[in-house]
Amino acid sequence: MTTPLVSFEIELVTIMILTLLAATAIAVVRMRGLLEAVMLMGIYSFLGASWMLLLDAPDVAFTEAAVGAGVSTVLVLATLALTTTRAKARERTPVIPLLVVIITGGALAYGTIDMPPFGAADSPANTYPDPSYVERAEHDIHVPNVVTAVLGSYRGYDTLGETVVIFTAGIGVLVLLRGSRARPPASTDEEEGA
Amino acid sequence: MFAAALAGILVTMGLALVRAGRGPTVFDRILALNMFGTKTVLLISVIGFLTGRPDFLDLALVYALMNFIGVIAVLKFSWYGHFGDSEEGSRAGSTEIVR
Amino acid sequence: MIGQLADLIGMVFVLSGALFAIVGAIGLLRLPDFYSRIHGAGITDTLGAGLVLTGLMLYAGPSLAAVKLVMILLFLWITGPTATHALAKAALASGLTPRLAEDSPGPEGEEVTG
Amino acid sequence: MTGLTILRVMAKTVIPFILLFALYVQFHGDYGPGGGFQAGVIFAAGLVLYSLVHGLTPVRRVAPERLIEILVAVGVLIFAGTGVVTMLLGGAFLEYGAFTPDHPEHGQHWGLLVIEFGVGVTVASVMITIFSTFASRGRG
Repeated sequence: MTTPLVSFEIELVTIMILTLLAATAIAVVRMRGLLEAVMLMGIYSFLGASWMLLLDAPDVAFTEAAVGAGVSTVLVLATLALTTTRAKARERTPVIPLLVVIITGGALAYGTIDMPPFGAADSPANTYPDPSYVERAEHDIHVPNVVTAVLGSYRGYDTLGETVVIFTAGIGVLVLLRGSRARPPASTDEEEGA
Repeated sequence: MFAAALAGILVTMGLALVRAGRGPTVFDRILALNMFGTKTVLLISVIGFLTGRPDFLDLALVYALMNFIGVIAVLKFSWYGHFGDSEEGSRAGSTEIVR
Repeated sequence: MIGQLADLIGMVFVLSGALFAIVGAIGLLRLPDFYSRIHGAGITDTLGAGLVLTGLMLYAGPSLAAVKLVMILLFLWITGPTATHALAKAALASGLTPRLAEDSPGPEGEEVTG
Repeated sequence: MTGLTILRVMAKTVIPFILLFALYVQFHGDYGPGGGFQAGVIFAAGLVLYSLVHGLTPVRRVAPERLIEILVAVGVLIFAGTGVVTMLLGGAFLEYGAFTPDHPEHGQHWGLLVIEFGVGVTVASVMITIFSTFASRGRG
């Protein structure tokens, strides 16, 4: 199998996946029942992760699969348990939001004209963060997965910041939900310590 | 040849998506979701072999696992309406499920 | 020679697995009610997935990839039927009745929508 | 999920493999795709599956809320503490090469393993915390 053939096949698969993604997105928007919408969002995550894999980003696809398809489905459902499972019907046709979306989308699409072609060797994405990192990582850090090396070592501060963000999210949920819980007459601590 | 298999799997995913969109019951949708997840596992495995990167199989395993958890979560939610402990709870009720 | 033969058989397995997946998906779409649609989903989840993954195993030969494929296959074969069984049981308990031969046929079971 | 015996038994069978796989992703992230974040999510997903099928109470027995809340902070402490240790050893903050001055690349590898472990601990405990907080509120 020659390389151009494989890339043609991959392009075809990518187009099919993107079509399915668009179809799923439209179905999610049109869904009234939120439980059904959550299920379709799970499907959307699976498709998105497959697409990221085709773009050669297995670590991102890994995260999308683990978080988007599994845990976030569970967490969104847990949120629905506290709220409602039916979306409210719209009272009037949303003309202004539609206009805003069309204008913003048009501006963004117009902006892509100036972007270099996808995967171009001289595009900023391929030149600005010094590509030698990829070569140096092999030598500096005896770690075959360059993504791990860059995230953990070259950009260690950034990753520390991200960990702190997750920490803050956890604390925020605890403060919001645990703190406002109506205390029953008996202390809740005994039940939790059991 | 792998591309033909990929196309077949993608067609399957498309048909499952149609069933997920049409329903009519919640259970039909969950069934379609489950099928979609397993087809994604196959898609990833075949893509891994097409591009010659068998590392992708780790990902396929994660997909299989997350699909199972997602299906069980949706099933439990449509059954009890919450994830708490009380088993009898505020069961969503048959009339609401078969809408 | 053996390697080429294994590749060829693997290809046949992968393609027939994809074919079974499509057959099952058509069943999922066309069969009249939820309980019969489970049959369609069952074919894709066990036979389709089994054939595709076995074909890939033959293609990979004895390697770490083959071991991972076995793990994936085992996992799918454990979780898929379990989830489907739980789903069918929950559907039955929720009051969704299977459509039987004496019931009047409706247009693809869509009449329950509401 | 009391009526679904098959589901309860199979979930119990599968969960050890999920946790084992999470550890594989955690400590194999330097060779293949994955790392602390993904491993933490998968580990938490294993416990979430158990609590979906068997209820929250047994999960609380294994992972008491107090312990999980402490672990949320411990992960970040492991990460930031690694940086402090490298500073004490004479390097810059998070310069893992300081662990083994003769072979900085080995030190880098060790440092990566330690900080990924910290990330994994924080992510897993935050996910479990969020889930159990939401689930125990939705009881009514």
